[in-house]
Amino acid sequence: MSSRVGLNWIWQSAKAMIVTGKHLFEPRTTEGLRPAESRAPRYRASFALVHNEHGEEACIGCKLCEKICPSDVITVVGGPKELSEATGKKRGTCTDFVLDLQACIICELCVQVCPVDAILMVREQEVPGYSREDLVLTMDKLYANEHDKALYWGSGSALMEMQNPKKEASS
Amino acid sequence: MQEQWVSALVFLGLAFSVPLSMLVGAALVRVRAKSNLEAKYDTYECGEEPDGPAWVRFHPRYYIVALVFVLFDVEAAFLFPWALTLRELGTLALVEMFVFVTVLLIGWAYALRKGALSWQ
Amino acid sequence: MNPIVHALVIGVPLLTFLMGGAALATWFERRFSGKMQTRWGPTVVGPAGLLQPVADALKMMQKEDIVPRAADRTLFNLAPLFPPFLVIASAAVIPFAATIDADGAVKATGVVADLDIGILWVMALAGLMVFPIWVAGWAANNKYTMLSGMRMVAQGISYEIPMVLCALVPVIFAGSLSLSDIVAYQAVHGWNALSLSPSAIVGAVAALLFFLASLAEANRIPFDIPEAESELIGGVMVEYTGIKFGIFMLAEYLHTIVASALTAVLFFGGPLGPGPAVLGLGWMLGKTLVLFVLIYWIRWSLYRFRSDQLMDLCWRILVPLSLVLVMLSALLVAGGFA
Amino acid sequence: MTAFAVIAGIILASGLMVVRSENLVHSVLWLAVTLIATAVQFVLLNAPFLAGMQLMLYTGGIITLMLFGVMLTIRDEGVDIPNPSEGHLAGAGAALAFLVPTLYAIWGTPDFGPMVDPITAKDIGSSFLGPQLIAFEALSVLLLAAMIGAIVLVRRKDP
Amino acid sequence: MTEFPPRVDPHFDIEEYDPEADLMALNMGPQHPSTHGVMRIKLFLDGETIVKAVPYPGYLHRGVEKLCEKLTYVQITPIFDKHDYVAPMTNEQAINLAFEKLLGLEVPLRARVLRTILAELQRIASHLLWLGTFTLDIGGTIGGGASMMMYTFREREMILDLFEALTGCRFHYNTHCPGGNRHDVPEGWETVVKAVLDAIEPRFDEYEALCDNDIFLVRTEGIGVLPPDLALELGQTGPVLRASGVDHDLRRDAPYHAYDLVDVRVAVDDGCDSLARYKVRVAEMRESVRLVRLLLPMLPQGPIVGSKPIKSLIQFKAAAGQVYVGMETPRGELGTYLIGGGDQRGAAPYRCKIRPPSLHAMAALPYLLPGHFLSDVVTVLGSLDPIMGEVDR
Amino acid sequence: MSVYEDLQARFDLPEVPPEGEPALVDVSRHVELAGALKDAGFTMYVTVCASHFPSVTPKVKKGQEPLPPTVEAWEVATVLRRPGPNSEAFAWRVRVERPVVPTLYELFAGADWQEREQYDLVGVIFENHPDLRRLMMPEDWDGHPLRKDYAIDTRVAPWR
Amino acid sequence: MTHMVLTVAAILFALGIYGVTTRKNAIGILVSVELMANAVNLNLVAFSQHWGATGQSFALFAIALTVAEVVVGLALVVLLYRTRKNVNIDLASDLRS
Repeated sequence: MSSRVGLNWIWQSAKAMIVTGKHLFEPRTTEGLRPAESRAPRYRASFALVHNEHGEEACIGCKLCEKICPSDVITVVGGPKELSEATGKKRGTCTDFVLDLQACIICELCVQVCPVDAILMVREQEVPGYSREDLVLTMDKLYANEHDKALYWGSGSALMEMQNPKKEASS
Repeated sequence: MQEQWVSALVFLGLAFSVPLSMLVGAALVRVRAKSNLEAKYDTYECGEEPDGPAWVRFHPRYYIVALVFVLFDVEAAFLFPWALTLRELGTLALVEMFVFVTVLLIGWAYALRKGALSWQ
Repeated sequence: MNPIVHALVIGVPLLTFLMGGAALATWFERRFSGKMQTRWGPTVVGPAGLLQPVADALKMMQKEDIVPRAADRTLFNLAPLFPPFLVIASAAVIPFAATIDADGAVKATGVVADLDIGILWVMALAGLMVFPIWVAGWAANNKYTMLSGMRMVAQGISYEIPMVLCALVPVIFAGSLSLSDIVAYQAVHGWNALSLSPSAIVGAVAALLFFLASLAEANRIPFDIPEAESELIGGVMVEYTGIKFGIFMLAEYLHTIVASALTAVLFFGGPLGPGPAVLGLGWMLGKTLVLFVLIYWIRWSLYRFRSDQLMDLCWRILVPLSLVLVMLSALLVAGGFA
Repeated sequence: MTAFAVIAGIILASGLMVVRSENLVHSVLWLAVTLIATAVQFVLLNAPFLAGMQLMLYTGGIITLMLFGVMLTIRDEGVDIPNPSEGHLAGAGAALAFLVPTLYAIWGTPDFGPMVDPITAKDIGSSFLGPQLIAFEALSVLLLAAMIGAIVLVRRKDP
Repeated sequence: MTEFPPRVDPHFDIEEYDPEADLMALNMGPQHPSTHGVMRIKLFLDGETIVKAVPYPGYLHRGVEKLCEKLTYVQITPIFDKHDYVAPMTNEQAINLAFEKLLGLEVPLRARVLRTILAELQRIASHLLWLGTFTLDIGGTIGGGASMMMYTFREREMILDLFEALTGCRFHYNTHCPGGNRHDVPEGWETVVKAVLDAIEPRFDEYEALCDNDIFLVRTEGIGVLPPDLALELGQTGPVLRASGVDHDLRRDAPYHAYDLVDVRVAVDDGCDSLARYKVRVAEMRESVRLVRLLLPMLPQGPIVGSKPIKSLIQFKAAAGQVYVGMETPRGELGTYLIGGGDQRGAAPYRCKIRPPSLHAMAALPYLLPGHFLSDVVTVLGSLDPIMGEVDR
Repeated sequence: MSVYEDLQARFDLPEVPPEGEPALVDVSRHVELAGALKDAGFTMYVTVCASHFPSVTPKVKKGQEPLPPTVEAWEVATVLRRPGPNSEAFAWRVRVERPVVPTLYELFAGADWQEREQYDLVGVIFENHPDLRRLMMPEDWDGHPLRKDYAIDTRVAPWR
Repeated sequence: MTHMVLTVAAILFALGIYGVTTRKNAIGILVSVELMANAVNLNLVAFSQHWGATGQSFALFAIALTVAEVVVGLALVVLLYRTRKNVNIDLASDLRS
């Protein structure tokens, strides 16, 4: 425990100072709010609800996402079954969909379980808001995100495909 | 020679005006709190209520450091006029000061040997 | 010249230099450490963030003034007045320029008050520095500030000894306490720490120790035990808000500038250098800047000592070593080598 | 003369605060003010070297010691560190009993003439390295004894 | 073997201390810059020497164990990211290992190798952050420590970028699931990993140059000496245990993932002090770089999930029994004592006790601190590397 | 599992541990078993896990006699580990109907905090523990949160 | 001029006497003694104006002596505190019994 300090450190410090001095001539690291383009392709931050290939709102109000959400941030209100014009089949609808980003832990489970690929993640960082309401994604905001922001490719079925590849891909 | 001291005194005044003007300026422009929470005037102790007084009795080692300092301060004080007369008095001054310093170094060695300076 | 006019003519530019230098030092340190750490530092306010110190000062002025309930109100408010005052005052005897007399002798000028006890003036004021800081720590009645204040005094007084003793080396060489005489001596015999004379070896070691002790007096890393924000959260400044906190910070930056200037004068010839005497001011500022950059380079490269190791270093090594240096330089003078 | 009067006023006022202050730390700090003012007085009396010594040794050293002494004997009594005093009448009497004859003696003797040449640090050096050599060397022994004695007294027994 | 000081009694009564001393009770934390989160240590100081230290954790207690009893196996993984917020990847792996053992799931080889690579990368990232904050504690936020922290964070960023490329997130990965991994390796990821490793490896020399001076040595050498027997009794694991001279590493001694495919060289140092912990961690970073280099070519083709991909909340259900599974995270053995819910509770565990290595490291503080100086608190605390999110859960 | 065989006779453990479950040991042999394990090289104190099994009334299936409600019980599982190459963990549990279990503090200093935590969260009292205070919860907290009868369903979302 | 200085010194000394008699705290007494020593120094410097360097070198000695006095005095106070947990000087006087 008795540690006597000598003057060695003066000379040894020169070594440390050379290291720091060398960094004077190294490029600076720039970090900040990176645009979506420079993010990794899989980068996920916020959410969007999408329309399906027929131009209908894809969500069928099945509430799977609401059930699987570990922090209970999704609230889905299912609507009456309607006849789809494009396919001519009956399908569920969703009248309200609220996703509260304040407690969201971006776990992607809602995307994973969605049977109709209705909810996707957005590749753009969520910017801080000025009020708590800014972070509550209502249905309107979620559908707006579909057009306004870059979407992550990983839909529910794409993730399933990745995790359980078809036989010819795995061989 | 007094002239230099007058200059020094004027400069002292100038030097003192710096922090004073900063304090006064800040007193003029700073915000005043609308609400005065009791907790704002609490003593900071990492967010806990202070437990026991801050003005406790300290360890004697601080005092020992201070007194060894005073010893060496006296020595340095006598070294100053000695340094000036060195060229005139020559070897005599050298010998006299060596004796003086040696006696005080005995005290230093004693303090060191007793571990008074090692803080442990 | 009328001494009052003289004091104003030299003192006001000196004060401007010190204050501007301190403001610039904060900017410089942040940019410099930023570059060193591969980040940017302030960039937003003004070109390259140059106006950042102004913004900081304005921000600190506006901050609410909070005095803890348990504090000793009078002393708590008075303590911030003194650190910058003492530091600036100690710059009064430092010569910043040089002229050549009719008979060819170099004479240091640009000094507010060329006192014939110049060194003593600096050392005495440096010795008083610990009190306002101790009082600040005591008056806040907070355990962290109290510990920091005690550390401050213990460290400040301990490192004063090697500092005074090392400052004695040029005094012994020059045979005078006046800083301008020391400069004049160096003009004839070469710089104390950098010349071909045998005394330069002693001078160089003394310069190193003096520089270390000044670092300790100015609470710079690796000696910034009193501030030690990793355990004491900023030391005596914990309870201070707004401009009072700013004044303590200002005093620290001023202290580094004055310490560099003093080292430059005592050991590196101050305003001396090749070229005409008119360049003296430039030389002085250049040397100060080099030492100043060195202080910050050291600061952003090293870790800090522990309080007991600091004391150990001072009392076991620096004090006896500087005493040996004093005696060696006395021998050199008595033997006619210097 | 004005400067002298101002400084003398500061010395005496702060001296009074030293003996009247309720708080021990304040008392010590008032003593520091007295000592610094005395240093300025020394400058006025053409003794700049001694002024420096007064600041460095007296103020720097003794006030540190005093403050540490306070911190070493402090008791947990809340904010104030008490510095009680009593018997003011007796104290004032004793002080006056000294002051009156002294002042009588001072003003009874003729003033010294104008001062001799200003005394530099060099003169002081030659003085104590020359005529007062014995005192000078004896001082080192005294300091040594004081320090060793103090260390022996203060050091806490090893647990 | 060196002589160790006698063991401190953490329940020692301060009234019995030297009656001449006047002790100062100092609260260090909860709002203190160097307590690595929110924690309080009550210190009894004699001057600056610590006489007794009483840590009070719990400021970050979020009741995760209770939460685990409500959530199902599928939902628990993302929750576990937040315990050890410096190394979320290994946290997910630890809980999934326990689930797999309880549920009897097979993990395909590709997922196992990928998990190993991720664990080692996470170890580098975590130790880099530790090195930065440790030197920050010693060197100060306005000193050499800050420089070191910037450098280590720069390198850590590279690894986080790798994770981002793989999982899409820098922190809440949720890339593991019971039975495998959710994200497969993207195109060209292996080459990027190699490039990052090549960039990081020479930096270790720089760190050592910054730390190889007497100031660092005297601040760490002989500080916080934890003898091996005490370390074992306290349940220290990971670098803290190995720095106490115990040659124990679950990666080698009880292999999981794909560690049986490689030969793990365990870094051990019998210095038992803060310096030894520093040395062990730096050696582990180098070893991790080597392991990742070895493992990258071994990544086989094949599925990454053994069971079916997650499609519903109650995917895994009706598991009974009690298991304990430990895994070597950067901080040590992160164990999970899991009691399956059986039929009654469906797909949720009945009781999930997490054994955080940081809590055990923290428990060593009352033994390590007494006798040291106030400044050493941050050194000892930093060298133990506790993560408060994990301590308090 | 050679250690298991050694201890099997001494502590009447089952022939093989039941599938996926640590062996159940009588509470009176708890400290003794820990000591024997420590002597056998299991020197690392890994963890202790207390759990609460409240009294439940089994569901009555059709045509069966209603079963009596189970007795409220506490289980304390302890895990020790032998460090070094081929490290193995040994876990056992004790089941008590009154939440009182002897402490292992004398054998393993690490039991100090771990048992405090279990006391805090589950409410099992460790006898002879030198300093049985709450560890995680505030000192004036009511109840033991990890007991099964402690409500969890409260939806706490103050930000909404 | 010298008269004035001597007067100031005398008053300072009287203040010191007042402090020594009234103070009860041992450190308070020491502080008052310092006032008296300071008055003496002032006197010595005033005399040196007339009699040359001897006065000032004596003042220097006096400062050094005061240092020694304070060092030992405070050490005694600390010791007093240690034995009696109090620095009140009245309590010390019953040491005689």
